[in-house]
Amino acid sequence: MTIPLFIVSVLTVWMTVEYFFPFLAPLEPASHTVQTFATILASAAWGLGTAVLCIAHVRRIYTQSKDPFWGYSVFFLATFFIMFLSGLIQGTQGSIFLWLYNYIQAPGDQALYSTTAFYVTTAGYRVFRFRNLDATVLLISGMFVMWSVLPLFTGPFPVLVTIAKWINNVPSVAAYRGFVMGVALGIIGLALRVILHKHREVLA
Amino acid sequence: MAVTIGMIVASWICIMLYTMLYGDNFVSRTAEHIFMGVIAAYELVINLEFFYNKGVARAFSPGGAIYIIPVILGIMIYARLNAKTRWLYRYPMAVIVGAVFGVTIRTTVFSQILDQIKGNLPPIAPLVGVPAGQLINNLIIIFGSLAAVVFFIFSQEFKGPERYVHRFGRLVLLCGFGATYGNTLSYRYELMAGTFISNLFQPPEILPYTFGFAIAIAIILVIGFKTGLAHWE
Amino acid sequence: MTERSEKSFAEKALDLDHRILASIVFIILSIMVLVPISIPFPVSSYGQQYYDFVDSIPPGETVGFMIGDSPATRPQLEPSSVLTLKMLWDKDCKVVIWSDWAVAIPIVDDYIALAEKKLGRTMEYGVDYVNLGYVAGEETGQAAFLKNIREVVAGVDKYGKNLDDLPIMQGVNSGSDFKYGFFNVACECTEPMYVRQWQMPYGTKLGSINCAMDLPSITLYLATGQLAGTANGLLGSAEMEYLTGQLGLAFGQTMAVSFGGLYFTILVVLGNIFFFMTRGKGRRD
Amino acid sequence: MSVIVAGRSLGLAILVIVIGVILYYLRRAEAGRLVKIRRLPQIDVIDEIIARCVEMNKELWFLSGQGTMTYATQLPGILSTFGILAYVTQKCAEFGCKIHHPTALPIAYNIQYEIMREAYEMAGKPEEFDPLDTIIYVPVAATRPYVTNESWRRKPAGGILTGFWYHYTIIHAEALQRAGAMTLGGTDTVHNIPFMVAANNYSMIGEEMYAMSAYLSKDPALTSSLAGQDIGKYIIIVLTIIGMIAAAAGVDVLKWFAV
Repeated sequence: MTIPLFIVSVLTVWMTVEYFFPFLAPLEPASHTVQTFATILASAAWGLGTAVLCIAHVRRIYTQSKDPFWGYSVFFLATFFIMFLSGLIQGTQGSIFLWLYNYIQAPGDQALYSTTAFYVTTAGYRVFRFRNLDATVLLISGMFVMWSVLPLFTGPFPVLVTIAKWINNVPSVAAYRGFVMGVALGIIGLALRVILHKHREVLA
Repeated sequence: MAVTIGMIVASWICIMLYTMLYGDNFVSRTAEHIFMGVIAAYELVINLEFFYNKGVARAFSPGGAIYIIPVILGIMIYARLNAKTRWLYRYPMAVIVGAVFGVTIRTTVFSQILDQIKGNLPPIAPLVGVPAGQLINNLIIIFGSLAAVVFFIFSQEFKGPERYVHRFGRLVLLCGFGATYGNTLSYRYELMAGTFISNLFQPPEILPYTFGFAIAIAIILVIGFKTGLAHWE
Repeated sequence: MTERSEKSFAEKALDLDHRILASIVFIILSIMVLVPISIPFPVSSYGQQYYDFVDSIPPGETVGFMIGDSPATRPQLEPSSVLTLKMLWDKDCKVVIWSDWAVAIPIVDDYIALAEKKLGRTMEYGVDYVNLGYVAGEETGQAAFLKNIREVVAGVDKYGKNLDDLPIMQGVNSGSDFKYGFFNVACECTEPMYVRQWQMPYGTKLGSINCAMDLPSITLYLATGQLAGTANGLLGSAEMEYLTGQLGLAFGQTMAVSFGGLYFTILVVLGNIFFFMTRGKGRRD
Repeated sequence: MSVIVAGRSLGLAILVIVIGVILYYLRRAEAGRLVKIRRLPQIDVIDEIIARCVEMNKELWFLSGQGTMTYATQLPGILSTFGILAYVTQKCAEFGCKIHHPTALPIAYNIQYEIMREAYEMAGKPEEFDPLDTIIYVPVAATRPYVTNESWRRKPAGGILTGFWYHYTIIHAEALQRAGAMTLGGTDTVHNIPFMVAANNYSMIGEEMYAMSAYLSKDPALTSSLAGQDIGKYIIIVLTIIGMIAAAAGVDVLKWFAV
């Protein structure tokens, strides 16, 4: 555990410091090579989550009695392996691979994400209440901004564009500016905690 | 021909997924798992291709011997799947995490802190020699952003008059998030309209198949629910 | 909530089945998509600003273009991306394309084909544009890529051609070689990442093609000039179509979305009226 | 050749000051003097939710969002759930409230499992920790149907949503609300904060969630880094006000940033 944490600290400090001091410029090619390594590793790391997911589905099938929905995992694994094998055999320009992408993945992606529109609609009826001042401010400013991007409202009432432009350019800039500065400081704090080995769970 | 079949399949996948809105059922679950299987494999294949082309292939080409290091580290990531070899996984993760924090904080401090302070100062937000309306707007931006910063100060109790600053900060933040809310709402409907246009109703010659399938699914679901093979929620 | 034998009208209304609400959305949007109507609307300042930014790029410039679209967001971002490519190629600009997201890769080829169709001529690969393919690694990947393109992509493009053989890549090897850049991000909230890894170190003027929901989180970068323009979701696409005179996909969608928004507004108002009616009677906890 | 790249001195100064202050507070905290963090009102909300669950003899649901721990941008949100999870689990164990935590985080599952097991041990009731129900791993494709169905069936009286959230926010929050739960939601993904605020009874905005985690865990590193970041915020405020006054007096403030 100690050596990997040490690697994290060295890399973070090195890459941060080289940005500020010109005399460290000779080390720059080396640091760039490490960044390239990290890029290649990130692509490899993608498989880990997928592997965990597949194992979870295999386990669901294996222990059928505990989970009433194990049957669906068969569909998951079947399509997973069809897609995976077509990609491996034909490559990413292969006809089966692209067909599956265009006619299963793309519409699935669109349909799945667009269902949130229905959920938002029903939530609008049942949960979005003017409960208190906070929710009221949020809902009212939200409504004005929503109307401003819809031609049905801005056509007859061009003033909505002006109001929404003010909301977008004045209070929203102020809010996000404060928020972003806080978040940036938070990232610095997190990086420091990682450098100081206070967040061992990062590598757990 | 393959294209037309594809379009019909695409519209069917959409209909199957949309049935989830009418109660959770076997049709939508099947479609969801099929979709998740395809997307998981797709992302895996693309990333493996990147890993192979930029790592493995390069390591065995002339002058690229150094790239054997990320290849070995990349394989070590999968040691996490076994409890005994889990410790090996920490080395590649250390490189990923270290590099990410290194490249992030060095520029964050400029683009997310200093440039934002600059945004509160002239010439971007001048206070002298501007019309009254703009002066008020600039004052709102400056003091609003400072109040939002104050809202996120946690080591200080807000008991005296400064609690009004704190409260003002929260209202400014909520007004800003309200803008996100409004935009996100329209974005959700945009997603739906886009799905309808690109999958369900285009081109017109697939419409009979789309509606036919929708009716078939409706019948299957009703039979399923009536016979007790499936249940609403 | 206590069980009561008789419910007031408001309570009954609040218990309305969500399937009915969802069906109405479905019907409204279907009708509006099948029978599109259009209403003239004012162009927002963002649309004009973005158009002016693309218009201001000098002819012959080498431009970086990151396409990170996804199938879900494609209907809203496609028009602005394709029209931007067309405007760039109209001016004989050279476009270097890459993706930061795996799902965007087949979309890139479609965009290029669509832009060529709008343009009415075929662009020459390696001279007018180059596709460097997928760059993994999120922030690290983009930072490394923009610092030394050849090292990260192993000196080859998506199709395995050597970059040094392509005329467009002569003298282009880092973010600073692009004076102008565009990024198309599909709601991954990665705009700040491009601001800090591309605009900040290399001073590139960046235009953002993003979903509507990301607009408030980037207006602050527009205010400080860290971003030069934004094509804001579907509205941005519709405005680009309007400003370039190429009405199409986006324009038809905007009205459907409008009626969705109208329906939502009515529901929120009704929901709140019923909610306060029941609360006024003290029947809810 | 200058020692520091031109235009980057001020940034370096801010980095050094913030890091220095955090290190100072950390040293103090390790010597036993923990920095005081403001008590957030949402902590009472957690207690209220747990009390409600105990009273109604129903479960509390803890949802920790999505995301992967291999992405740095998603890390802060995921890490901040750990402190809150530990506190909530321990309180639930103490008061005899059943907690259910379906997690969709593949890599964090092991950590969360250990946190919950330890929390039950700390409360002195290790036998009540049910490894098959207190925390379960639900793969991403199965999360949505699982939460909507099971919450409707089991009718939890309370729900706590924290961590890194995507578009599932509204679906899960609404599912819990409809099941009759009182919910507290917090996230740091900007486009989902409004939905957390609008759809939940109580909410935590962005950094409030980190602060909550620090306050509840009493971890010296977390609290001192919060305190150090606060100094950074004071610097921002002071710099802005000085800059404003100087600019009004006719000084070219942009020169300061070009050092």
